[in-house]
Parts: sequence; C-alpha cells; structure tokens
Amino acid sequence: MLEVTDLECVRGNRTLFASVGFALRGGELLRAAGANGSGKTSLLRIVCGLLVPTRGEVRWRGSDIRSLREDYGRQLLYVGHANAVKDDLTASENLAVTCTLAGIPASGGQVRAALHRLGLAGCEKLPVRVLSQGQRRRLALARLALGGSVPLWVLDEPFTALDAAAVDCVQTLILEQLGRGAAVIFTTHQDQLAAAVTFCIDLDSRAR
Amino acid sequence: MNWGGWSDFFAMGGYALYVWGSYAVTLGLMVMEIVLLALRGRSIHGELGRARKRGGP
Amino acid sequence: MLPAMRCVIHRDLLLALRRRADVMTMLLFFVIVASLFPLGVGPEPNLLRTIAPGVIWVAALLASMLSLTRMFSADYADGTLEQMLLSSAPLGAIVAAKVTAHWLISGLPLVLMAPVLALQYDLPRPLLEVLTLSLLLGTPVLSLIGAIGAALTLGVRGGGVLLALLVLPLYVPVLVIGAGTVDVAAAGLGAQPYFQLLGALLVVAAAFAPWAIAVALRISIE
Amino acid sequence: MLAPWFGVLAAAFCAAGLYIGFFIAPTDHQQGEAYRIIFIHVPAAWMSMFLYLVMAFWAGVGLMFNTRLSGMMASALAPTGALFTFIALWTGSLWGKPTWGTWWVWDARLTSELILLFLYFGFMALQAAIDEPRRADRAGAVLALTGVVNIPIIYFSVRWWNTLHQGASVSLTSAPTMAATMFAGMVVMAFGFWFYSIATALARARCIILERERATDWVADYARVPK
Repeated sequence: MLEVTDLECVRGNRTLFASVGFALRGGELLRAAGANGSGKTSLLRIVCGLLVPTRGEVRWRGSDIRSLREDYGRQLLYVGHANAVKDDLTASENLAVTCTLAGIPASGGQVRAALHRLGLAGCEKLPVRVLSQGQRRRLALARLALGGSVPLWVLDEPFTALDAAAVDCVQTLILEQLGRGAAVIFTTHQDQLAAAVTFCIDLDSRAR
Repeated sequence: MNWGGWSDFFAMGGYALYVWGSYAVTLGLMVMEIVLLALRGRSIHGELGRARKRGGP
Repeated sequence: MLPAMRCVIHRDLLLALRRRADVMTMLLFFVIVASLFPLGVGPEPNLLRTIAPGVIWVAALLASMLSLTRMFSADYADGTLEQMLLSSAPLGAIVAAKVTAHWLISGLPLVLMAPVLALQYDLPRPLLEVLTLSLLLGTPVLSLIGAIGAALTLGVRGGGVLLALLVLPLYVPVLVIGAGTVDVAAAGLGAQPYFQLLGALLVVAAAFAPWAIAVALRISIE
Repeated sequence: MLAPWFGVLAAAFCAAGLYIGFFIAPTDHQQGEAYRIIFIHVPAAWMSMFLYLVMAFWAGVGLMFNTRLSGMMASALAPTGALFTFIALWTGSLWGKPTWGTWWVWDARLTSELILLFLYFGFMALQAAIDEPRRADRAGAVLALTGVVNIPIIYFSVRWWNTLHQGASVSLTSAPTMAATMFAGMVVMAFGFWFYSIATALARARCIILERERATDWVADYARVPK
C-alpha cells in the first residue's frame, strides 16, 4: 500500500537521515526508533506529506502523495506531538471538528462513545481549557476510536503523558485496527507493542 | 557638439543642481552596491579560508 | 467538500463567539481611528465630507488587518492547522472557508458600523449607501489578500509589522477604487461601473488568493 | 565567473549612453537642459519594472521545480531592483522640481513606482525575517508572484485615481517630443543598466551560494582555489 523509496531529509545543514526506504502493506505495524533529534518526527511528517524531503518520494497505492493531496488525506489519520485541540471548544466539539476535517463521519452518539472509550466520560461538555495534559492527549487519540475506516494511521509518540489505563486502551485500538487490515506507523521511547511490530527502522544507525 | 565650453557643460543651462544631483546619486548608489558586494565576497572567502585551516566546513 | 468547509466556518464563528472581546476591540479600534481624523483635521463640515470616504476606508483597512495575524497563528500553535492540511477537502476550499469566517468576524461588522461613523462626517444619505456597498464588496478582498500575508508570515518573529509591510501595497487598488466610488457618486456621476470594477477585483482575488494561501501554508508549516 | 565581463559591458554601454545623452542630443526647447535627467530616469524605471518581472519569473521557477538555485537568483535580483526603483523616484522628483516646481508629483507612474519600491522592501524584509533559507526563498516566491499579478492592477488603479482627482494635466507620460537621438540615448542607457544588473545579480548570487552552501564539501574545495 505505502512505498517509501530512498528518502533523505536535511534540516538546517545537518543530514538527519539518508536513503531510508520501506514498503508497508495492510495489517503491518512499523515503528520508527531513534534518539531525540534523530529525525523520527521529520520522517513521519514526510510520510504524511507535511514536509517535503530533500530527495526520495512517498507513494500511496502507486501514485505520489503530492499529486494525491486530499485523496491521500482521506486515507490518512495523523496524530502529532501537538494535540490539535482548541481550548475554547468543548471536548465533543473538538472531536467532531477533527473528525469532519479528516472526512470521518461522526454523529453525536459515536463521539460520546469514543470519549467514553478513552476514559473521558464526564468531560464531554467541559471546555478543553480545564482538562489536564493527559486528558487532552486522550482527546487527541479519541479520533482513533472513530477512525476504523481509515487505512493508514501515523502516530507520533502516542503514549506520551498517558497513564497505564490509557496506554492499554490505545494499544488495543491499534491492534484492532491492524486486525482490520490497516497499516500503522508510530514512534515510542518505551517498548509498547514490541510484540506486534512487523519491522522497525532505527534512524540512529543511518544518520550521517 | 553644442557646448560652448566645459563651463557651459557644467552649468547645464542653469539646471546644474538637478541634473548633476540626480546623476551623482545614481553613480554613487551603483558604486556603493558594487563596493558592498565586493566586501561581502571577500568576507565569505576569508571565512571559508579560515574554516579550511581549521579543517572541516 | 462542503461539510468540511461548513465545519471550519462554524468552528471559527463559535470560537469568535466564545471570545467576543476580540471582535469588540477591533470595532472600537475602527471607531476610534475614524473619529481621530476630525480632531486632527478640524470640524469644518464640507472638508470632513470630502475626506470621509478615504478616512473610513483607511480605518476599515487597518482594523481588518489587526485580526489577520490571529487568523492562522492560533491554529498553527495548537496543531489544528496540520489537520487542515491533511484534511479530506482540498486545501483551497478549507482556506476559502477560513477567509470567509474571518470576513464574517472582522469584515461584516465594519460594513455595518460604517454608516454610523459616516454620520459623524454628515455624509448625505445616498453617499452613505454607496460607501457601505463599496465596503461590502471591498472588505472580502482585503481579507483574501491579507490571508496571503498572514500565511506567509506564520511563525516569523516580528510577524505583525512584517505582515503590514507585505500587505499594504497590495491593498492600494482596493483602497483607491473603493474610496473613489464614493467620490464619483458625490460628483453625481453614476457609480455603477466602479462597483463592477470592485466586483471584478473580488472575483480575481477569490480565484487567485486561495491557491496562493494554500502554497504559502504548505511552505510555512514545514 | 561572468560577473566582471558583464561589468565591463555595462560600463561601456553606460558611457556610450551618457555620451549620446550629453553631447549629441539637442537641447530641449521647452525644458532646456533639465530634461537630460530623462536619460537615467526612464531607463531606471524600465529596469525597476523589468527586474521585478525577472525576479518573479525566477521565483516561480524555483517554486515549481523546487530548484534552490533559481530561488537564490530571485533574492539576488531584489536589491538591485530596489536600487533602480529608488533611482527612478529620486531622479523623477529632481526632474519634477525645475519643470513643475514641486519635489513630488502625484503622477500615476511615479506613485506606482513608489508602491513598487514598497513591494521590493516587502520581499527583502520577508526573506530577511525567515531564517531557514529554503523556506525564505519559497515564501518570497509566493509574495513575488502575488506582487506581479498586482502590478498592472496597481498601475491602472493609480492612473484612474490620478485622472479622477487631478485631471490628466500633469503627467510624465506626455514626454517631450522624442528626437531620435534622445530615444537612442535612453535605449543605450537601458542596456547599460541591464548589463549592470546582470553583473551585480551574478556576483550577489555567487555570495549567496557560498554563504548557504558553506557546509557542503564542494564549497570547501572551491575556497582552496586562491581567488
């Protein structure tokens, strides 16, 4: 489904990584590993199309993602370091907005169910301003509970700021999604989902 | 040529201030740009030279 | 494509309602700037009448520029802008929705407030309508062009002043034709052709600006 | 590099242009000698417009094909373009003083030159404000393209504004009757300025390339060659 060939990324005048390539098929889990600043986030952003690589290309089902643009957006769900939530909106409004943007149908009931699943049961109507950092991260990840139909998930350190219960919940979400034949790319510093990882790219060994 | 002599030429029919004013400024700005460029070029070469002595870009 | 656009507009309006103070401060700025001129120029009526369109237009232009910096920077900071770039709708449409939302928040109130201010300059009634209509056609163009500047200066230090420097020269045609329509109407000539000119400017801006904003956003987000 | 050669060409053409302008062109019956300023005012105005178009072209190419070099060419051209716009304005007002008695004439062409100067400064300010060179080039490119679309609109709206408020009595467009030699002088001067801008642009591009590629190896070898 997703082929990445000969990727190179230069930030400032430092080459983060070079000649990175992999192919990802449905149901596979890819982990990008490496120390801080080794270019993990840049790699994920390149795969999403947010960042233009210095060399190499990313192809989705055969065609270059830059020519696909919003069609690729429809196939993709990206959760980055930033939670993409608005402080003035309530939790359910935030979730509804991000789902509509990503093209995922989300009725009131589904939104409430997703929030329940991520342990945000009582906070639907609360403005996000009053939520803790952990709760905001859960809200950002609540999209995954609704994103069952999206074939590619790209998650940048999904487990940061999460307590044990939330980590388990997200792990089961990812495993369910893999079961449905979707592909997932993620980064983490702990070793969650170590068993399920199909293959891992270690950026430290490639840095020049 | 229709100039009586160099003095007429510089008097420019009484408009010396304006004509020469504008030419002087134009010439001055162009020369200044060239000088700035030369300085910029020399400083870069100097820097690269020093970097080469320290070995490494 | 429509649901995403409607959602963006709805969200921005909701945000503006939740933070009503911003809209108010901008309107107050518009009123203050417009009422400063008589203090500076003197209360002499027919002098005020001649400068009225120009003053109100410049005040409207400056007021709408105030809220430009916030158009994208808030979304850029909390990561929602990334979601917009990766959305299921074309970026041009999303950006068009953002600009419409910005116009509804900062352009429309100015248009509604302008007649009230024009009374300060005792502009006769027919000219009042011409002024309001020219603002109605002109402010969306201001938002469109301003959005290009806002997207370019995203996350750049000294963004506010730089944005003004980039955008003001591009505002000149709108200001000239907008204020000019009122002068032409004052001189008794039909202002109709000039409204068409303003309409043409709006169409050109609406066609060109979303593409430029989308490219600028993609560059700034890297 | 080519820059010095274009510099020599530029000097030759400018000298020829000045020679024609001062020694061959007859005295103008209306304005006496003051009109000789036209020999740098008009070419400078042409160049300011022309350089902005070339800059926008290079910027567009850089944006479309993602080539770094064309982005650098665009930012190399900007200061020279701004210089010519300023020269056009300066000589315009100096020419206005003897002929119309005021330093600044709100004439359509002079006003749009002034706005062009702001566009240049906007471009350079944007490039200076963004640290990362690649993003600076591409952001500048978008601004240059937006500017190019706006230049004709600005020119016509300012001309329309001029006729609206003041009537077309005072305007630079009614240039004095063009004797052949005057026009020749202007064209030769224009070529002189054109070669001059190529020379400065190439020299500045070389500096930009060296500054930006400081880290790459080929620059280090290049520096080893005594300059």
